Amino acid sequence: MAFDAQTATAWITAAEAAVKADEARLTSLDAAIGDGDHGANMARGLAAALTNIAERAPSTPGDVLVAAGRGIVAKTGGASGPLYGSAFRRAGKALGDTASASAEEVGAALEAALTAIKELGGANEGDKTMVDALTPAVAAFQAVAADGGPLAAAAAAAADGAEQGLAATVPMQARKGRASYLGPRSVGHEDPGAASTALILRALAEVVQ
Amino acid sequence: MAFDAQTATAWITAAEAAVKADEARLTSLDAAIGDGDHGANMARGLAAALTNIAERAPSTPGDVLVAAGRGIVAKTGGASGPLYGSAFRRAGKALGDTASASAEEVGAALEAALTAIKELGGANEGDKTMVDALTPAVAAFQAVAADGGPLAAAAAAAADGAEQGLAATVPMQARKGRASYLGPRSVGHEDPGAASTALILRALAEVVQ
Amino acid sequence: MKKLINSPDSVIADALRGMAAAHPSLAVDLENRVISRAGGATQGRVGLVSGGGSGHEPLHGGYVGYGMLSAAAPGEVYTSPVPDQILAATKAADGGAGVLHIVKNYTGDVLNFRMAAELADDEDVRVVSVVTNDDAAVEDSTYTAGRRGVGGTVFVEKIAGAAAEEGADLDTVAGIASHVNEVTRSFAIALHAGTVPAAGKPGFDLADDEVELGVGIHGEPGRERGKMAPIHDLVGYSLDVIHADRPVSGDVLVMVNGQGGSPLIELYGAFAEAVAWIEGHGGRVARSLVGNYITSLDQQGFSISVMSLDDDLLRLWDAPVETPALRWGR
Amino acid sequence: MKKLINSPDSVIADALRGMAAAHPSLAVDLENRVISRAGGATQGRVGLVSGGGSGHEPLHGGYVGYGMLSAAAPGEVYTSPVPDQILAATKAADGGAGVLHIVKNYTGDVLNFRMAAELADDEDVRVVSVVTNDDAAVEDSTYTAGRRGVGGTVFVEKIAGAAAEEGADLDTVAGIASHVNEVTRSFAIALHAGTVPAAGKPGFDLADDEVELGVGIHGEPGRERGKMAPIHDLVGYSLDVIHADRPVSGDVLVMVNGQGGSPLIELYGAFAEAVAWIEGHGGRVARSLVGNYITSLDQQGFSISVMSLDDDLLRLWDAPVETPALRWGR
Ligand SMILES: Nc1ncnc2c1ncn2[C@@H]1O[C@H](COP(=O)(O)OP(=O)(O)O)[C@@H](O)[C@H]1O
Ligand SMILES: Nc1ncnc2c1ncn2[C@@H]1O[C@H](COP(=O)(O)OP(=O)(O)O)[C@@H](O)[C@H]1O
Ligand SMILES: [Mg+2]
Ligand SMILES: [Mg+2]
Ligand SMILES: [Mg+2]
Ligand SMILES: [Mg+2]
Repeated sequence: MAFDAQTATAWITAAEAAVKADEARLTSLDAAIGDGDHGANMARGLAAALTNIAERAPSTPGDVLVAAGRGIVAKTGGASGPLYGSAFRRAGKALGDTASASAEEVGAALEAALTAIKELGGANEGDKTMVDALTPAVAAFQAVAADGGPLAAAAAAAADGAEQGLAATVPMQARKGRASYLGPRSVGHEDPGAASTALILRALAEVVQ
Repeated sequence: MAFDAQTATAWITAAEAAVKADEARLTSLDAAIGDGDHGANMARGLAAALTNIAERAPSTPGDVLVAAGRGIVAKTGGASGPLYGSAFRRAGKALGDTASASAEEVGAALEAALTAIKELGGANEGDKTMVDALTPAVAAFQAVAADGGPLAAAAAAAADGAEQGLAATVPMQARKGRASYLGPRSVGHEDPGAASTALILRALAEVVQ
Repeated sequence: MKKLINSPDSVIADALRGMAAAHPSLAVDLENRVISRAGGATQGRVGLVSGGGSGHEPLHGGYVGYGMLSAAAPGEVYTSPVPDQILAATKAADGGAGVLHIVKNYTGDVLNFRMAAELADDEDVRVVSVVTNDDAAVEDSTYTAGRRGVGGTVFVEKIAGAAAEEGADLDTVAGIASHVNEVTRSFAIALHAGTVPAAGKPGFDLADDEVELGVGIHGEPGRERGKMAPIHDLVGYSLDVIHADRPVSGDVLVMVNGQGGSPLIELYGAFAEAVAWIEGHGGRVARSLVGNYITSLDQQGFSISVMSLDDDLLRLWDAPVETPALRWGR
Repeated sequence: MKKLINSPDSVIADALRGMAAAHPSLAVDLENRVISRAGGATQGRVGLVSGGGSGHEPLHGGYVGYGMLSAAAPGEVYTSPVPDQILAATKAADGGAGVLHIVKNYTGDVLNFRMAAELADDEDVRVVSVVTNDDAAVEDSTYTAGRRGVGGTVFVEKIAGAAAEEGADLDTVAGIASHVNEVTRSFAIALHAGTVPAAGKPGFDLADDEVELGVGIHGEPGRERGKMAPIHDLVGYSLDVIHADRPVSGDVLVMVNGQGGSPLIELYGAFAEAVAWIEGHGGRVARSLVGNYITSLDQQGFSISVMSLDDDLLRLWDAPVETPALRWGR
């Protein structure tokens, strides 16, 4: 399966649905170590992404992701708005104007997303953020793609990687975002941003399956 | 037993102890149909009565009750402060400067107290106030005293009368005081002021027993 | 019960110490429990005294200052002050032109203020009393102690205070105070009762889907229990009661008041509904207050007070006021 | 959850309608969610913009007006505003002398304000940002996102606003804002968490004898849980933390702030304890605020902010201010 504008749109649509379905869980993760708005933020942000895509009707997968990112930045607020917004925008830009991206190109786009988040937020692996889900996801995706594996297999590996990364955030002490204010009390909980990253990558895997 | 300054002082002392012991009950009666302060008010007021008696060291029972009344007015606040304060003051004045009052004289003093409360507060029997406890108490006291009964018997009858009067307030709808704001919702509860009146008269019965 | 207090017994004394330290414009007599203006009574001006149980802050102490009260007598929590205390406030307020007592209609307040007025008379201070009773939730009949004085008291204190500051004589100031009370109606709904420190638990219990309709300011139950509803409906219910009692029309002053435990963001939302309701009924909200002005400890809920405005009342409302809780024009 | 709202989705929109109706001195752009001065930006003066999640009322919209903010951008509840919105506020604040962004130190606020500043730069509006981070509860290290901006933000807005009104240029105003932030420390304790409307339940649960020590302003848990204690001890604990971080001495400005659900009578009691503590440590409370100035919805608890005063800061603090929530001198 190719990653074209339609697939990219289907991805954002599926991600929005997944986040909406799990909004309460994301919120309660955030209530435990943050301020309890991550579910609402992501639901609002991805809905805005869809609206923006619908309004612009982009014809390339890159433009779909740029439109999604702009929608997210414009409506989400909070830490996740700029971070996810920039991530999608940079991923879209990385795809250039190709009408249909290969697995390797999608892998490069995901890597660009990760770089955007790290640059903007200054977080590294181990800081208990979305970076901890996205880093292993990107690595797993690229490993499959580098071996010539198909998009579906790469995306499935990425989703698994993100979920493992999410699980790995539980014992971490947060060093970025609101959870860092809790110091040692942040230990023992999943990071909400890592949880939404896992949902978004699982949505990709399901869409390209 | 005669009603002299020492007995009068013992009465106020016993009343204070009784109210203090039952402060929480008076408060919760008041919370149900009023504002939840009657226990604290009565405890503060009777403590002030005792202080005032101790300071003035009155030598007649009349002066003891006047001192109690002044102490109550000066420190209680709320509806019960002026009402009980005037009641004790008028009862004391009614005793004149006798050193030792007879049962009939004490009965007249209690009637003066009732009159003071009715004049000041404008309540009648059936309005669900302390008047509903004091009215049958005074009647019972005077009936025994008129028959030449001793102070102890009269006071015991008064205490019984007050307790019956208290019980009779349960089905009443309040027409005076805060409880009247509740309209029909005031039905089904004892009136807190009637409850404190019953305590005070029971204290008298025990002291002169 | 968790409260920011040392002990239930020390609440008033501690709060008065705090008020004294926070507001150099106030003189706080900790022994007599009287809050008055630091500069003393204004000679030749009518003095205004109010008071009542504590727990309604900023009422009344927070309204002592230029253009409003001369002195306040705070009682125990939800308990009217005592006569000697009110007398001391009256003397602190006396500038030789007599003193107005602004008394909320509760048996305890009325009786204690009446006793204080008699004591003042003994000391040759002329006192006139105005009893506020603006609560539309209570039937004003021989079957009740009459209507309660609630939010309208804030309007009475502000407007009568402005008249006194202008130099009106005692009877005139009292007349204006009565008039304000007459053209004001209030209604309140609670979501969760406040807790009297000495009692240690809320005045009443409500289920998650219940509200208490027509409550007063003392954590007492209301006339009936209702179902929780959107603020649009709760405000509509309140204004329907007010309107049925005294039609809301023309230019009005509206206060949407918090009971102490409801956040400002909710009060603004309630005010938006009130404005929509009033405009929908042909009235106009010419002036307003939104915030915690007459509270019931930490009770959650709101009250609405509506006063009909005329040119005189508007001028007196707009006149400068400088108190801890209400301040404009200087 | 019971709240005076129509629905969790409409809270901000409803509150903004209410603010617009309540305060003729404000211009409220309901679509862009920008609160600015009705008279527009003052030409030739530096504009001040702040913003952040809603739920902290009166912060920030209640501080828009003469001598304080030029415009505010309220986000969703506890969620920073978005770049376009901040840009709109920035344009509303621009009087040609540049705009100061006052940003509380949270990742979301910092990132969204940064993006807005870039957008403003594209439109040739000069923006300088000051990030407030006065919360002594949080370690300022590479192991955290840094300290949170809390109560000190109110001081920054007031004092920088006075400097701007005096005609100071953008760098000077920014310098003063940074200085205020540097000489201010805050600490907060909660008794009961507030409830985010969309979440429907309190941010954390506490037993009847527990308090949350070192909380922020978003219903987030604090650094540790402690035992409930008299207010004397809770205030002492708070001031010990502040003092250990930055010694409390000389003349200070003190704010005892309520978190939204604690009544004023308790805040005055807390303030009395703060004054006693500070005087016992040789300091002097020269100026103060006691009340709900930066809240966390209906959360119960308090915060204390202490700022070192010098002559300049005192003059700027005393300068006239005319906003819905802070007003004196005019
Ligand atoms: N500096 C950062 N870098 C990367 N991710 C971050 C950073 N700060 C926060 N996050 C992520 O954002 C998530 C919280 O997002 P959200 O709750 O929507 O915003 P906010 O913290 O402003 O309320 C965290 O769980 C974390 O994964
Ligand atoms: N007008 C009245 N006449 C007689 N008794 C009254 C009157 N009003 C109130 N009371 C009595 O006072 C009691 C309440 O006293 P208390 O709670 O101390 O004062 P408050 O009502 O001011 O809080 C009532 O239970 C009732 O018995
Ligand atoms: Mg969050
Ligand atoms: Mg009572
Ligand atoms: Mg009372
Ligand atoms: Mg947030």
